[in-house]
Parts: sequence; C-alpha cells; structure tokens
Amino acid sequence: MNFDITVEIRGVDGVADPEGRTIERALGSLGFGGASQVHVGKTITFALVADDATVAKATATQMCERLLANPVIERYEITVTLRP
Amino acid sequence: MNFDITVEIRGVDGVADPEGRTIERALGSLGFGGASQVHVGKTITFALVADDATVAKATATQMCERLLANPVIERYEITVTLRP
Amino acid sequence: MTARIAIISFPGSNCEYDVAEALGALGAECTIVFHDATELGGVDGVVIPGGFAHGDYLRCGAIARFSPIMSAVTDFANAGGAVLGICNGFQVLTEAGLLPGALQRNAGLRFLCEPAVLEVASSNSNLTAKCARGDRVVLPINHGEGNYYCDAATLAELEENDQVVLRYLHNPNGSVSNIAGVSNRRGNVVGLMPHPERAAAALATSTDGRVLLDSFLSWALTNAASPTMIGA
Amino acid sequence: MDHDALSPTEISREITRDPRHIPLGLLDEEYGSIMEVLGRIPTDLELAMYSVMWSEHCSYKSSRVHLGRLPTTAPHVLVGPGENAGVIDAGEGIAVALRIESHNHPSFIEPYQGAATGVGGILRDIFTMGARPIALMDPLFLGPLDDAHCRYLLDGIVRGVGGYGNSVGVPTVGGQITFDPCYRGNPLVNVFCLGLLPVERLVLGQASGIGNLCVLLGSRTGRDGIGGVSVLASAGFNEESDGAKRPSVQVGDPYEEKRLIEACLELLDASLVVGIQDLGGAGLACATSETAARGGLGMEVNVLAIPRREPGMTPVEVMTSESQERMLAIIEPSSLDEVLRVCARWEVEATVIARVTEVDESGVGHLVITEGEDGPVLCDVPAKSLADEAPLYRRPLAEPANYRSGLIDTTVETLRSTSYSEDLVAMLLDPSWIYSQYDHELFVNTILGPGEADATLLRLAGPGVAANGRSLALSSDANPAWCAIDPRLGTALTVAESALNVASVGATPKALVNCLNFGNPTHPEVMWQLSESIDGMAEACRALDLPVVGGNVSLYNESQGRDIDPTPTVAVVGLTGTLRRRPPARAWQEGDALVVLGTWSRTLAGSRWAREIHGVRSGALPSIDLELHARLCALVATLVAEECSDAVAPELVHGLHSIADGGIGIALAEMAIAANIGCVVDGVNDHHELFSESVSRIVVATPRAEELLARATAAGVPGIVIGEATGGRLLVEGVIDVDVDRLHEAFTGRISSALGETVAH
Ligand SMILES: Nc1ncnc2c1ncn2[C@@H]1O[C@H](COP(=O)(O)OP(=O)(O)O)[C@@H](O)[C@H]1O
Ligand SMILES: [Mg+2]
Repeated sequence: MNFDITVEIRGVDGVADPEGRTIERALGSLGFGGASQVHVGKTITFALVADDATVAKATATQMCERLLANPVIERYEITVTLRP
Repeated sequence: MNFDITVEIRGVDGVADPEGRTIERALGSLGFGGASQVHVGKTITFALVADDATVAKATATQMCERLLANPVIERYEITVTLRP
Repeated sequence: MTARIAIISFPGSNCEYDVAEALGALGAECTIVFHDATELGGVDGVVIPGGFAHGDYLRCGAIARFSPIMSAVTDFANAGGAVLGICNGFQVLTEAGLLPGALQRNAGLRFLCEPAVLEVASSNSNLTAKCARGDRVVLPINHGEGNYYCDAATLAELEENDQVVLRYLHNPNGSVSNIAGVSNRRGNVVGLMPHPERAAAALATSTDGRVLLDSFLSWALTNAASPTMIGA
Repeated sequence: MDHDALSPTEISREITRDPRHIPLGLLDEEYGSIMEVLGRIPTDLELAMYSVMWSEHCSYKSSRVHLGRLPTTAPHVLVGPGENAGVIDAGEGIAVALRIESHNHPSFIEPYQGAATGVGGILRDIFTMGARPIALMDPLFLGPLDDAHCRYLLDGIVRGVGGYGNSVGVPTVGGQITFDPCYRGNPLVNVFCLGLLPVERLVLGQASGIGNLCVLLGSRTGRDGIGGVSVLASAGFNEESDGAKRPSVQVGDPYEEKRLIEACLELLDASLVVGIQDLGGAGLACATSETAARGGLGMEVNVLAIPRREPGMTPVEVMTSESQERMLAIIEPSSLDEVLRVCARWEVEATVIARVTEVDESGVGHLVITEGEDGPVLCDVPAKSLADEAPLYRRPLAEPANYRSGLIDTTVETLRSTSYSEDLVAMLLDPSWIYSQYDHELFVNTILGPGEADATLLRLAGPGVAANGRSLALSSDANPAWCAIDPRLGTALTVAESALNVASVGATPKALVNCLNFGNPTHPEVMWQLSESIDGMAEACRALDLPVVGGNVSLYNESQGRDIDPTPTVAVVGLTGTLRRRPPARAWQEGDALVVLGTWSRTLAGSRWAREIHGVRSGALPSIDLELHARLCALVATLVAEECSDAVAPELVHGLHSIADGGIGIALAEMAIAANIGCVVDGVNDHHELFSESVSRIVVATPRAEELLARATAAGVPGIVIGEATGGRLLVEGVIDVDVDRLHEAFTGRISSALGETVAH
C-alpha cells in the first residue's frame, strides 16, 4: 500500500527558540502586534510503501529516531494517510 | 478571540530541494528503502488575537505575503483554529 | 574626486569594517550607517556588506529588508544610485525586490569558505565596468546559502538584458546557470555572493577584488543618483 | 539568620538524616564543610549554589594543587591565570586576550549545540575582558571515522562550531583533529579564542563600589543547562544515565551573542561599566559570587528581578541555569540610563538584578539573595566561600603499572611493513573538509590561513585596532599518543612543537594557554598523568620563555570505565615584526635543496606510524634538548622574518614545514602536495628515520643550501641536506616511491569520503 507521511518536528518545551523570538519581534515591528508564541519547526513529507498503516507508522517512527529528528532537543509527530 | 495559526511553507514546484534529496538518500542507505518524494518544509506556528476567524486568516495571509514566505521560491498554506 | 560610500550595518552584519578598509584603501570615504537610520546622507554609493543580518533567521535578508534604512536604500537605487550587495547584502537585495531571484541553501548543504574562480559575464554593471567580458578573477566565497535561483523566464530575461554579472567556473553551490552575481536592468544595483573586499589587502592571497571595487567607486562617482528622483 | 554554630555531631547527624546533597553531586565531607562555613544547615538554594560552585568544573578542586607549578609571569603578561582570560601586551598600546576551554560532555550529548555553546562561552570570556574576539580555533578529538556514531558526532560538532562562529562573526582560523578509539564514547571539543583591545580598555570581572548596580544583559533565563557543571562536566559517562542528563542541553543563539558583543564593547568604550563578567558554567551563582569575591565586597540579588523565559521557575533553577548569551555588568547608578539606551539600540535586554553591598563587621562580603525587593532571604553566604573556598583535594597519585615496562619495550623498533609508500598514503589526512565550513577570513586579517603553514598568521588588527604591519601567529597542538606513553615528556614535546610552529611563520612565541583533558581524577593513575603533564609543560615553558597565561581543566573524560589518553591541548601565540610580504609557506620550488634543521632521530615510539599502521603504543619517546629547541625556534623565526620584512627578499627560504606527527615522511608529502612537485631524497635511510617523531626539527626548502647550513651552524643548530625538490614523484631512496597526484588524492579524500556517507545518530 502507498502512504503519505508527514513528520512535524519542533523543539521540545523549554528549549530556547531564538528564531521564533526574532520573527516575533519582526512581526511586531511590522505592525502585526497580535502575534505571540511564535515557533518555527520543520515538516518532512514523503511517500512510503508499507503493508499497512501500523507498519508505515512504525517505520516512520524508526526513521525519526535514527535520522529525521534529534530526540535530545526535538519532538516529532507523525501523520499517516493512505494514498488515494 | 484567540486563534492558533499554523503556516506551512514549502518550495514552489521546480525549485530544487537538496535537503529532501539528501534525506531520501540517507534513508535509503540506512535501509529504509520504501521512502520516496521526500520534501522538507518549514512550519511556523503562533498565537493570534483577532475578532473572528476570517480576520485571523486575513492577517496571517498578510504576514505571509510581507514577511513569512518568499513567493519566488516558496508557497504557503494557513490553518486557523480557535483556541479552546 | 573622492567617492563617498555608505556601508549599511544591520544587527548581525560583520563585513562592514572589511569593506570600509578595502574601499578606503582605494580612496573612498566610507561611513558605516546603522540600520535604524532613515537617511543615507549625501553619498555616491551604498554597500550592503556580508554577515548575518538579524541572525539570518526565517530567511537570509528577510527581516533586514524591513529595517528603517532600507526605504532610503530603495529610493537611492530607484534614482539610479550605485548599490552593491555582497554575500548577505545580495540576499537582502533580492528579498527587498531590488534584484531578481532568490538565494537558497547550498546544494551540498554545507557552509563553504574557499576561493572561487569567476568569469566576468557582463561589463554592463557598476562592479564590472572596468572589466572585459571573459576576464577571470579569484575571489573567496563564504556562505551557506548562496545557491542562486530564478525561474526559466527570469533567467532568459537576465541573459537577454545582460544582467548576469559573474559566473563560477566550477559551481560550488548549485546556482542556476553558475550565477555568482547579477545586476538590475540599469546595472546600478549589483549583488554577488563572493567577497571582493577579501581579495584586496596587500598580503591577501588574491588581490583580484581591487579592480571590481575600483570599478564600483568610479561608477558611483560618474553615475550619481539623480537627487530629484530620490524620495520621489 | 542567627544560629548557634552546629557542633560536629550535629553536622554528621544532619548528613545522614537528610542526604539532599547526594543528588547534587556533593560528597558527605563537602556537605559537612558547607555546614561548618555557615554554622547552620543550608537552605535549598544555598546548597544548590555550593554544589555548582564546588563542582570540579568551577573549583578545580582536584587540579589546583598542581597548576601552581606552571610559570605564569613575564614582563609582557598583563593578566595571568585567575581571570576570565589571560592578557599580554603586544606593544603600541595593543593588548591580546586569549583563553581555551573544553565543551566535551555537552558535545557528546548533543554535538551541534554542545560545540556551538562551547564557542559562545569562550567568546564571552574574551569580550568580558574588554577585547574584541577576532579569532577562534577548535582542537577536536574523536573516535575513528569508520564508526558511524563518531561520524555523526564529527558532522554535528563541525556544523555547530561553524554555525555559531560564522554567524556571530568571529573567524575560526585553525584548530586540530585527532581520531583515536579512546574518544569513541567521549569526544573532546576544545575551543580557543583570541581578542584584541586597546590596553586602556582592559577590565576585570570585579564588583567594586558599594551601591553600584549589577545589570543582567542578554538572553532571558530558562531551564537549560541546570547543573551542567556538576552533572555533566564533573562526572563520567555510563550508559544508563546518559538519557537522564539530557535536560542539561543548552541551545545557543549566535545572533544574541553578536549583539551582546557589540553592546558590551560600546559600553566599555564609553566607560559606562566598572566591572563585567560573563555567565558560563554555574550561571548566575558563579557570576555573582565571583565578582563579589574578586571585589572583596558583598552583593544583594533580587531573584524575582531576573527575566525568565519560562513560567514557574524556582530560585534554584534561576540561579544555576546555564542559559547562554548573558553577561553581568557592574555599573554606577548614574550610568543606568545611558547603559539602557546603548542596550536598547542593540536590542539587548538589560535588567538591574542586584547591587554591590558593603562587608560585615568582620570584613566578610555576603552574597544575599532575596525573593523580591524586601522579600524573604533565600541565601546569605560569604561570597568568597562559594567562589574561592571549595575543598582542595590532594588526590592520591600512582604511576600506572605498565608505565616503566612500556618505556623499555622495544617492540616498536622491530616493526616492518611491506610497503612504506602505502603506509604513507594511509596516514595522510587533510582537515580542509572541516575548516572550509568555517569562515576563516573575516576581518581580512588572515595572511596564512588553515592548511597553508605550520601556524595561522593574522594581522595584529581588527575593528577598532588599526593595522600596524605586525602580525600574530597562532598554533594549537596536542598529541595524546605521546602523552599516553609518557605524559611528562609527551607534554613537553607538545609545547615544543607548538612553539616551533609559531616560529616557522616568523613569529616569536609569547604566551601559552592550555586545556588539560584527562580521565577520572579518582583514579590515581589519572592524577599521576595530570601531575606529570603539568611538570612537563612547566619545564618546556620555562626553557622556551613561554608564560602560561590561562587554561582550563576537564576531568572525568571516560566512558564505560575507561579513561581517555591524557590529552593536554596547548595553544601558543606569537608576534612578528613588520611584514612586507607573505612569509614562505608549506611548499617548495623545483630544484630547491631540502634541508633538515635540528636534531636527527630514529626511534619510532609514540609515532603515528607505529600506532595507526601497527597498533603499537610503547617504547621511549624521542628525547628533547630544550635549549637546542629554543635556538632552533629563534633561528627559524629569524630566517622567515628576513624573507618578509625587507624591501628585497633574500630568498634563502622558499618553504618550510616543521616535523611532528607522521615524521619526515608526512612533512615531505604535505610539502609535495602543496607545491605539486615531487622530490628525490637520499638522506633518509630507512623507515625509522622517515617516521620518527622528534619535534626539534624542520624541513626547509632552499636554493642555497650551503648558506643556510652556515647560518644554522652559526646559531648552534645542526642541519643536513636530505635531497632535492624535483619531478612528479615523492622518492625516498629504498623506502618510498609514490606519485604526487596519488598523495594528493588520498590527502584530500579521507574525511570527505567518510562523511559523504549517511550521518545518523
Ligand atoms: N590548566 C590551567 N593552567 C593555567 N590556568 C588555568 C588552568 N586551568 C584553569 N586555569 C585558570 O583558572 C581560571 C578559572 O577558570 P574557569 O573556572 O574555567 O573560568 P570560568 O569561570 O570563566 O569558566 C581561569 O583564569 C583559567 O585561566
Ligand atoms: Mg569565565
């Protein structure tokens, strides 16, 4: 089966996010005052061939642990959807 | 009202995505054979105070047009959710 | 006559002193203008130097483009004044819409600090007016995001209008058509990734940057921005 | 807080009743000493502050008794060890600040951020002295490249050094790389920084002036790096606990640091600051107690005034957090408005968090921490007791059982290979994969950059310090293989090598800083190695007139109970006269005679050839005559200086390369690669002579061998002609025959081909 995988990667809570803070300041000075808690993360999308959704999720999890995310400072969230 | 905004930023078609290609190769050499079409994008999340969802979306769109995305190489997608 | 040059410094810029030294040695009178200023003063040319303006957060040059001084730089450029963006300055100029295209992460995904051999592709710009097409120069590159991109239509337009200023002989970063530097249509706004100011000092490995910087200074003096158009 | 002093029995009862010192890494005796100092049971905050300040990392409690044996003075030394950085007088009103530090354990846990924050930390040590940082170097020590995790670490560490150094706008102009299995589970990341200042801008990290304000500059305080010095830097690694140590990871923000540098230098130029201190290990606990102790006064801190990044932080977390990019400035109250204005312009947050207070009736300055302006007192301790009165340990020393037998083992001299050419090819390693990822040219100071010569040569100039024609030479060196065999002689050889490197670009060596990376100090063999190493360093520095102006000790470098090889890293800085031309580099010209100046040697003990090709690590290291070495350094510096100081170059020296690891073989190969010209050598008889690593010698390429040898003789330095530069092959009669192109390919490819593969955790 063909799956679409989306991995959202963000800093774990408590880790500084200097990029988010800088963007927040820039938005403020452009007059977008109402924005706060700006955070920047990474999204990795790919197609994956797997027997079923459980296997796809397990494979994606392994990929995150070994390569895609850095568990020391990042957490990740995986979404699996069947390809139409 | 308080909204959570998520802006997904990805390369426009035709722009090379060397990071995606490198990850794809790396996944392959780690033994994750089934992955293809790897793309890397950016996700910017923030909290926004706005009168209603339409205004929130309009404000976020302006932010993208002016600062968050560069139309020469990037396209963006905005998701607005009401804060519980 | 002495060319008066404004060198723009954003928080995070770091090559402003180097540019001032190199241009100063060629006889220019340089002032470092902080990004919060709103006026350039009476200058003949503007340089946006290398560095990491606003930390290069979000995208290189994206936030710098909104610094107060950038309105004055834009007016100066539109009035025909000589504007040169080096490395991060090139990124700022593309973000500000003063030059076409965009700069992306190096194809090899690594920062690169090394010499590059370049070929002058046009002498129709403030930077290369004193060079001939086909001249070779060696200049250091120093960037993580110098991979120039523009779509096919823009590229055709650049070629047609003679706006490709410099090309790499060996493409280090994946740039479209080996492009290392471009100009706007009039040739008064130029951006390049390599650092001519690093190839100018007496004991430097290469001194090829001098002819380019010298060209920029002469061009700035003879093609003064039309004052009536500034701020128009 | 008025209590009757606790009796010894009350103290020991308390230690067992409520052992809350244990998770903080304090020993029972140390907890007892704290109660003795205070005469009462400490509060939670006090105990936490003692635990970080009395950690090995902050207090040097195991090493301090030995460090005193190093020579630290010379007429040109303005500031020696004890301050944030050493400072020397470079003449003409210019001073040079230098310092080296390790960031070993954090880099193992998170290589990118560990290395990045290592760079951030050493930069603050330099600009806190009033100096503008103009150069970084990064000696690195990793496990072998064929190990995937080591490649992952190397990749992350190099990206981290570059990611921070490049963006903060300080060039990384040199460093070194060693691969050895002993670093597999404990890589070493040492970072050196050098800065320049007008002599009159020199400031010290002191809190002076009762009533003066302490302003915290820079980032907000978060929960990152809590207890980093006691949990991470002062204990070894073992598998189960690594995960638990992870919350200590700090994240660096080079953009914040860049603005902090500019803001601080502007404050100092405007004389708005009476003292300034960086926040590094142990965070505010360290910065407040050290500045108060150095100034001999007290300080009152309002912990609620400290801006936080996260809600719900406790006073203990706030005071011991190691959040990066923060500085503590001590200012007169009348300067406050101007200080805030300068900081606002650089978008640097600035908050008054404390004030300097007078001493009590017995002359003791107290560090008092309150919760709110007039709120409850959470801490009231003598500032000096935190900063200077940690227990000192004279830990037991023991010569390792195999030390003497190793020295007399002659196995190494019986080793043979089938092809010495192939050995040479296998030993070549070009670190350009590393330094091409670092900006090494910013400030247009770099005259001889990484890879061009034995030392980096920079103009003695930078923003705010105009070029005067003179220049600075820098070299960082370490050779753990030598030190594993004989830490005393090995360290002396390392110092000698570094001094000759600096001389070979025409400079006179002026000062040394060191980073002593060793294993677990509770192992008597490790303490013996440390003590021996310090003695070797002291001997060499005395003989070569090199004052030690600062350093850093990193202990507990071990994994799975195995200590790393003793790894003393040194960095030597030298000064040249006026340069009119680029000095000769590491190359030669067709037809040059090749001369070796210095001593001759045959022993293969400690050589890279013995270790890398045959896995043998024993034998007696080549000896060194330090007086001869000093003469050699002086001769080489003079010869090179003559090539670049006058209007017309004498052209007696076309190129040169000092001989150290890899011996004459590697020196010749690297010169041939750089020149793209081969050589024919008949003066090297066998593989002993080719790969021996005696450091008192240098290969010089000259068109006039007779004249060069006469100069050497006059200077009391031996020398011989070994061959000629010519052709396209490296030919050492009877030993080596290999094409220069092949050498070039092997040289440049080694790291990049290894790292071309996948870099996974
Ligand atoms: N091996 C050494 N040789 C000489 N001086 C040393 C050595 N190790 C540490 N020092 C000196 O001790 C002082 C305190 O060092 P350290 O605690 O690392 O500073 P910081 O508190 O800024 O991190 C420094 O001035 C340093 O130069
Ligand atoms: Mg310090």
